[in-house]
Amino acid sequence: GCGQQQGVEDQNASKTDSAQTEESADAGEDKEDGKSNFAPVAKEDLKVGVIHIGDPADGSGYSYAHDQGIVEMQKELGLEDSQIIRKNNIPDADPTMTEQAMRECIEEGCQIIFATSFNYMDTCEALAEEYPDVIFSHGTGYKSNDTNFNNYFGRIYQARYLSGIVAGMKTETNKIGYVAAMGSENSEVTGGADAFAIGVAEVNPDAQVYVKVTNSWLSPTEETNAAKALIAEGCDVIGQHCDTPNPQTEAESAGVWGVGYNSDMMNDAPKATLTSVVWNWGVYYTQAVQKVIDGTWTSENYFGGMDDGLVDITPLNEDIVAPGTQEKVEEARKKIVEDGFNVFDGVLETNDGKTVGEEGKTLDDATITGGINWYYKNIVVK
Amino acid sequence: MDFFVNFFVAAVLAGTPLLFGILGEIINEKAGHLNLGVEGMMSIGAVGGFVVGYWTDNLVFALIAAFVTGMLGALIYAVLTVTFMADQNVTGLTLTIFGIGFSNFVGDFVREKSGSTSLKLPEGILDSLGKVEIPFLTDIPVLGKLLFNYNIFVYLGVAAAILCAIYLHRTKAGLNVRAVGENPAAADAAGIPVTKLKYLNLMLGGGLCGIGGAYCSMIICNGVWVTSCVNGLGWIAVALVIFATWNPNRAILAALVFGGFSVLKYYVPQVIPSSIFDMIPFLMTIVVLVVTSIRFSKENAQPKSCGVNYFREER
Amino acid sequence: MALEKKENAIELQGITKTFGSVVANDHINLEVRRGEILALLGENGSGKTTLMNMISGIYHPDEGVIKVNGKEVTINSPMDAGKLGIGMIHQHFKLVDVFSAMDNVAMGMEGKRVKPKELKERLLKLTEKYGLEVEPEKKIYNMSVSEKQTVEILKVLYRNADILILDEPTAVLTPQETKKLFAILRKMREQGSAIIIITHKLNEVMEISDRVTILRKGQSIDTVNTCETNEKQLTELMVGRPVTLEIQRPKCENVFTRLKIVDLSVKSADGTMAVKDLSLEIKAGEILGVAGVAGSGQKELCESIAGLIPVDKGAILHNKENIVGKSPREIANLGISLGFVPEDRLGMGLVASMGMVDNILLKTYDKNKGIFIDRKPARKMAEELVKKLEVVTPGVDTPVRLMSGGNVQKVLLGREIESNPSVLVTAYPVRGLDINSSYTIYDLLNEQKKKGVAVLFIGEDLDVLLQISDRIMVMCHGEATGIVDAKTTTKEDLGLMMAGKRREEA
Amino acid sequence: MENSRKEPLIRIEKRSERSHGQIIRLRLLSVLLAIVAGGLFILFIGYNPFSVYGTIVSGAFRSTMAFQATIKLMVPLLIPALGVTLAFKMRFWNIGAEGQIIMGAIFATYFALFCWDFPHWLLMICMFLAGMLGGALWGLIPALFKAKFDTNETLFTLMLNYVALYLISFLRDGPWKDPNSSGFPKIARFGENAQLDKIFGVHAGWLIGLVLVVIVFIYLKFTKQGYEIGVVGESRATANYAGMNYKKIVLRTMAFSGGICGIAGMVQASGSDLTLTTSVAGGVGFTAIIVAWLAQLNPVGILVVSFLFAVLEKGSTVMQSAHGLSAYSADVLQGIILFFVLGCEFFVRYKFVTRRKGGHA
Ligand SMILES: Nc1ncnc2c1ncn2[C@@H]1O[C@H](COP(=O)(O)OP(=O)(O)OP(=O)(O)O)[C@@H](O)[C@H]1O
Ligand SMILES: Nc1ncnc2c1ncn2[C@@H]1O[C@H](COP(=O)(O)OP(=O)(O)OP(=O)(O)O)[C@@H](O)[C@H]1O
Ligand SMILES: [Mg+2]
Ligand SMILES: [Mg+2]
Repeated sequence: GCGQQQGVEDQNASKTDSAQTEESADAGEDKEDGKSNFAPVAKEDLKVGVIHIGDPADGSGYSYAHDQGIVEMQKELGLEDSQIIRKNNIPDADPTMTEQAMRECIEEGCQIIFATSFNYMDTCEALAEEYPDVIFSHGTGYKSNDTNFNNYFGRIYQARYLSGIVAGMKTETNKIGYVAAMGSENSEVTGGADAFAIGVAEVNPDAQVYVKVTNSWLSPTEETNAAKALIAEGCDVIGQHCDTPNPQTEAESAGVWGVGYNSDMMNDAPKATLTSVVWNWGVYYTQAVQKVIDGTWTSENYFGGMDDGLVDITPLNEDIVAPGTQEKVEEARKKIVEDGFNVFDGVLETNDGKTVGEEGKTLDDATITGGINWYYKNIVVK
Repeated sequence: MDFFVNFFVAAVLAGTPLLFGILGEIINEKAGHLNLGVEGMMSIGAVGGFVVGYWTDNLVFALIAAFVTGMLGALIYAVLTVTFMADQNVTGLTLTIFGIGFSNFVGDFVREKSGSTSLKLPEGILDSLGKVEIPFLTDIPVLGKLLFNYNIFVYLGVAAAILCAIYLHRTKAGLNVRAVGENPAAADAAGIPVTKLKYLNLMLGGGLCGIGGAYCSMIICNGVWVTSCVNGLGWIAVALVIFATWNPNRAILAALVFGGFSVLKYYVPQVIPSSIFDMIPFLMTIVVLVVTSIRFSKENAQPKSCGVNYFREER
Repeated sequence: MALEKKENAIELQGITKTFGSVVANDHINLEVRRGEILALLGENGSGKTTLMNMISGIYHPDEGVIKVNGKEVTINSPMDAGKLGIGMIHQHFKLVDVFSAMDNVAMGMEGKRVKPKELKERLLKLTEKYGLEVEPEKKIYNMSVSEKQTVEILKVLYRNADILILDEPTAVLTPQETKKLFAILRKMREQGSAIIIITHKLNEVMEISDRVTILRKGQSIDTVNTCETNEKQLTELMVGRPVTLEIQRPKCENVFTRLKIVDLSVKSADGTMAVKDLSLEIKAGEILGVAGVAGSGQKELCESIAGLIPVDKGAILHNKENIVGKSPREIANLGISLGFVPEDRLGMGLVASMGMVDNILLKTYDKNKGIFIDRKPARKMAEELVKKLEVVTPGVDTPVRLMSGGNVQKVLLGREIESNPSVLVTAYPVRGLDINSSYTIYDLLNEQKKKGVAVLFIGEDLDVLLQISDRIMVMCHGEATGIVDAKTTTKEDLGLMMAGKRREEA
Repeated sequence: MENSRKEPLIRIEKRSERSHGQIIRLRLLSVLLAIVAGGLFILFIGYNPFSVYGTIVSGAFRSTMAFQATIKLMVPLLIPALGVTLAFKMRFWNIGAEGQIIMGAIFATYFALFCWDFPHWLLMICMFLAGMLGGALWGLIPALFKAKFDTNETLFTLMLNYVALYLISFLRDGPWKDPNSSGFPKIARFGENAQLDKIFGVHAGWLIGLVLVVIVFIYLKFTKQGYEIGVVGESRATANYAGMNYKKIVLRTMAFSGGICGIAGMVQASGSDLTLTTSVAGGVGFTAIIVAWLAQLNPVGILVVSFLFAVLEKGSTVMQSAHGLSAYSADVLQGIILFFVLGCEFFVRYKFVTRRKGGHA
């Protein structure tokens, strides 16, 4: 189950305000009463470990986005460079390397370790048991324990929904491509595609979203090939949920448009990228590390959204977005942040003629993070 | 029809980096060296071509640089295996480790120096990387799009394959190289400068691999530097040499078939699991390998001295 | 031979070459004139090949001067040698198997590429001129040994080499083929070429050469005119002491049939019938010689007796036990002790990269029980062999690859003899060996005969066969054209039978 | 005319056999030279070689935990290197260790996933034998074709690596997918019962490796089968001549070679990864070949070389966080060091001769 954190104060406030956050009610299990097991740590003595799946220096990608968050946290809290222990290029499919990297962080005295990729999860769980004094904060997974192991993730689908609106407005062929790293059984990817498609449908009921699956989080060749195939099929906007900017650059070289992911891909494809779906991990990292300093860290899970500023889309590429896009986006943003719209609200039709959800309700977080294996009605998978 | 054209075009594009790799390895093997360092040489060429393209904004310079850096990678291999007579398999494996590391290292370094978060080739060179339209030919319906609407690398690749075939089978130098690969002692006794030819051909092969690498960094990644952009294509090229039965002309076919396989899943509905699908080309390669060994064709087989270093005073 | 013989094509002065601690050539002087054939004679390991390899650019001398056509030169590679008009035919063919004869000739040629059609014409013209037989487009892997030899000669002729070196060219040729080769050499001599030929066969030296240079232990001992010398003198010069050139033929005692071969038919590797309906008895205490043109089925006969290749039809009875269809291991397990010295010593009989000890183990390692190998007895035997047969080797663990051919043969034969065989099959046991080593081998074989071993001796030199054998079987195209008594047969008779004329048993 | 041709400035000559001591000294020197060359590289990219090398060494040895990690890195190099050694002794160029490791891991994982309720020791034995079987099967396939059709084994085994790799993805995405992973394609982590026991804080793989060193050493040196491998490797005809069954020996040896690699896969999955993933081999199959070769196919040498490799690898990861040197520079450093060691091997058998002063020009 996923703990959910709501109504957290503005991130700047959390710096001074060490008040405990409220626990959300709908999360499956109840955590302890919220008292921290950890003593405060003097800021100078703090060491933070970060496990990256790739190389943050590798522009624009997933690790880059996470590392930007770490850098932001470091700046906000005024930590020295030497207080951040980075372990780069740790493949998350390799538990041995993962474990070694984490142990090295522990060896170097880290009080908290951020493990940024899904498959680090089981190793985190095991090491959390072995080292009760070290905090393991794991991104994008679903496991946690009562003491020193939590999970953090975000409602990226909210931002994808916005980006869908941008794409739906732009398309001329009414065919929108989407390069997906994983197949339908992967809830994170599929939910994201659905949110994107819902956004598209919102502004352009005639448009369809074509999904191609690469079966790899990061593969330059596969992502290019998938984008190429989509463009060949007539798609003129290419969205993506994968780690290289290749779908965007492919769109640019084919003279079509796209929606980037992870960080602002305008750097890579300025003539094609309409906007990018991005993570601002600094929001979470800053408050988590602050709590470690204050001695208030608890193992509650974090599931931030657009209201926190954890997820967002980058400012629109004014030169190329369709006229009126900005207004539509602002409208939708307001709907999410202020009116409590949660994208997967009410009854949703799937592309195989079934429906999910109930009128007047929204999908619960457990389903969103782990249970979406259907495609929205305007999605075409070939 | 449209579908077929699109698929064919994608297959050609996916096959092109492989084509260079296969050609490079064929030339290497024809000179008697089973070089497992193709992945490394391609990686070195990828970064060499990219960085020079980035600095000079000139495709010709970038191509030359890719060729030259690929050649330099091969030179390391040549010095070790030809002059120092180190084991070919081990040297090739080491070259791969080194080449990938070197490529990523330099890419990082240049990016850091550039001060931006990502490295993108400048406009000028990007334009020249686009499709090259050939007057009249490109305008032929269907055929034009099928055959004459590619980036410069594709034409270069096909030309390179044909030139390699002519070189190996129609020229004096080619005859000598093949002699070296089959039986260096006989070649030596016939007055062929074995060492010189080995160096030259290993480096020529390395240069071709380098161009293949540049394809990865410049075309596949559309001019944005992506770490480890060769990503295993070099290894596949080594395998496809079998498929091409050591014949540069057939390398075109091998690259096309394999390129087609690697993109097919994006063009047809997936009925079998993608992992099984990805496995098929390797199974096919095994079948080709076995069939050629059963047919016992002496000509379409690996050159005999492959893997064995030559020293004149050895018995 | 009307040309003036004064001009030296090659002159070597004080050539020295060492390999580590071994002095292979020690200040050797040698000269070859235009229009003459010089034979180079010496025991195994006396430095002949090394010296020739320096002329042809394979090795580089440590010291000394090489003059070609009177001018001092440095030869760094076979290419340099080629440019100087030097061509060498190496003992082991230097040909590319998958190439045609044409391509083998064309490879490495200087100058512009010759179109295949024109090349073919040129080659055919050349073959006509010298009376050679070769199909320019035939692949080497489809060629017989003598065809390959012809291609080697063609290579040299095509390059207009006027200084020709041949290293043991006749070792693998039949007498007829040798005759043809000599005819070509004479023709070249007439045209003013200088030729150096290495051979261990003294009759050939006498037949073909004008002068003979003798090497001993890396030094040039003497040069004599062929017409002023004889085989005995040459041998003495070579060995350094007087030797008798007589082969003993001890009397046979207690002769009885040990191996009986009935209607044996065997296919060769390429599927043709190599041995046809051959019947034969090999008796204990005698040496049965086998004569025949190379490739008449001798190899297959030996290998089928040894259990190495499948038999098509017929039986091989060892004391009434049929060993057809049994593997070497099974034959040995029957208690039959079969010694086999194959033609290809390093390719079949021995493991080139292993030392004497491990090679001695080759056929017996499986005898003792358990999974472990016991090297102690083998080591002892190796040391004994070194003493008994005067094997020259740095140590019993030195790879046999590094030994000279004669010593390799001693190791092989020694091992087979030490296994106390009841039948000993030897294929060309003295091929490539110098006179001295050859006689050692003959003595060893006679010793076996005296011990009651049935010896099958496949030979090529008819004189030797007539001297050492008790009976001789002649083979032609896989059939036995006759089995004759060696004491009452002549070389001419054998020659006729080798050509296919049948003769009833003596 | 050709008199102007000069002797080359430098040429290669064979040298007389070197003594054992000389060879060892030469190898040490080559390592030293390699370290110096690597140091120049470090200097070139703007770091202090001494402190970087210091970090590498301390990174591998600085604490019990670090040392344990080093040993953990050594195991998957050591065991497959022993495996390929058997094949290499037979001149069977098995570069399929990668695939054989994977198959070993797959077979062992079957028991971990579906027979997890066996008693622990029984389960361990089953997994061990299954791992061996998986690797052996993967080694047997190319051996079969080699023995029957003389199919090139270098390329065959290379292909099988890919097939094995995709087999894992197939199992991961389908039949063996962790039902509790909310759709993420992964195979479940092994239960406690299916995990290899630890000895001195490191999974028992190191002990298995050490035992294998002894076994392989004795096997090659003192057994009949080890002797047969050498003969078969030299020449098929000789093996037949000696009454050996060529096919049987090739198949048997490759079964052992693959089997040992398979053990490495089992050890890696159940001792280190604690699950089955596509990176269970992760390139060690290739590195192991380098290790085996640098150790001259000597099992004891393999132990030493794989340990040094592990030190370098473990140390490099620390170098990254301590000096901010990218992981890639560690690869470059490793490449440079290997190049030098490979090059220096030359001097064991050959020497360079420079043109003599009085050389005739
Ligand atoms: N490549 C080499 N490496 C080391 N030693 C060698 C080499 N070649 C020759 N030798 C040494 O030189 C000596 C002469 O060898 P060489 O081959 O010239 O003899 P040879 O006269 O040709 O003998 P044969 O009559 O048997 O052909 C040998 O005893 C050997 O020790
Ligand atoms: N490459 C080499 N390495 C080491 N020793 C060699 C080499 N080549 C030749 N020799 C040495 O040269 C000597 C003679 O060699 P060579 O091949 O001429 O012998 P051989 O008696 O002529 O054999 P064969 O009669 O079969 O030709 C041997 O003692 C051998 O040790
Ligand atoms: Mg000789
Ligand atoms: Mg000889």
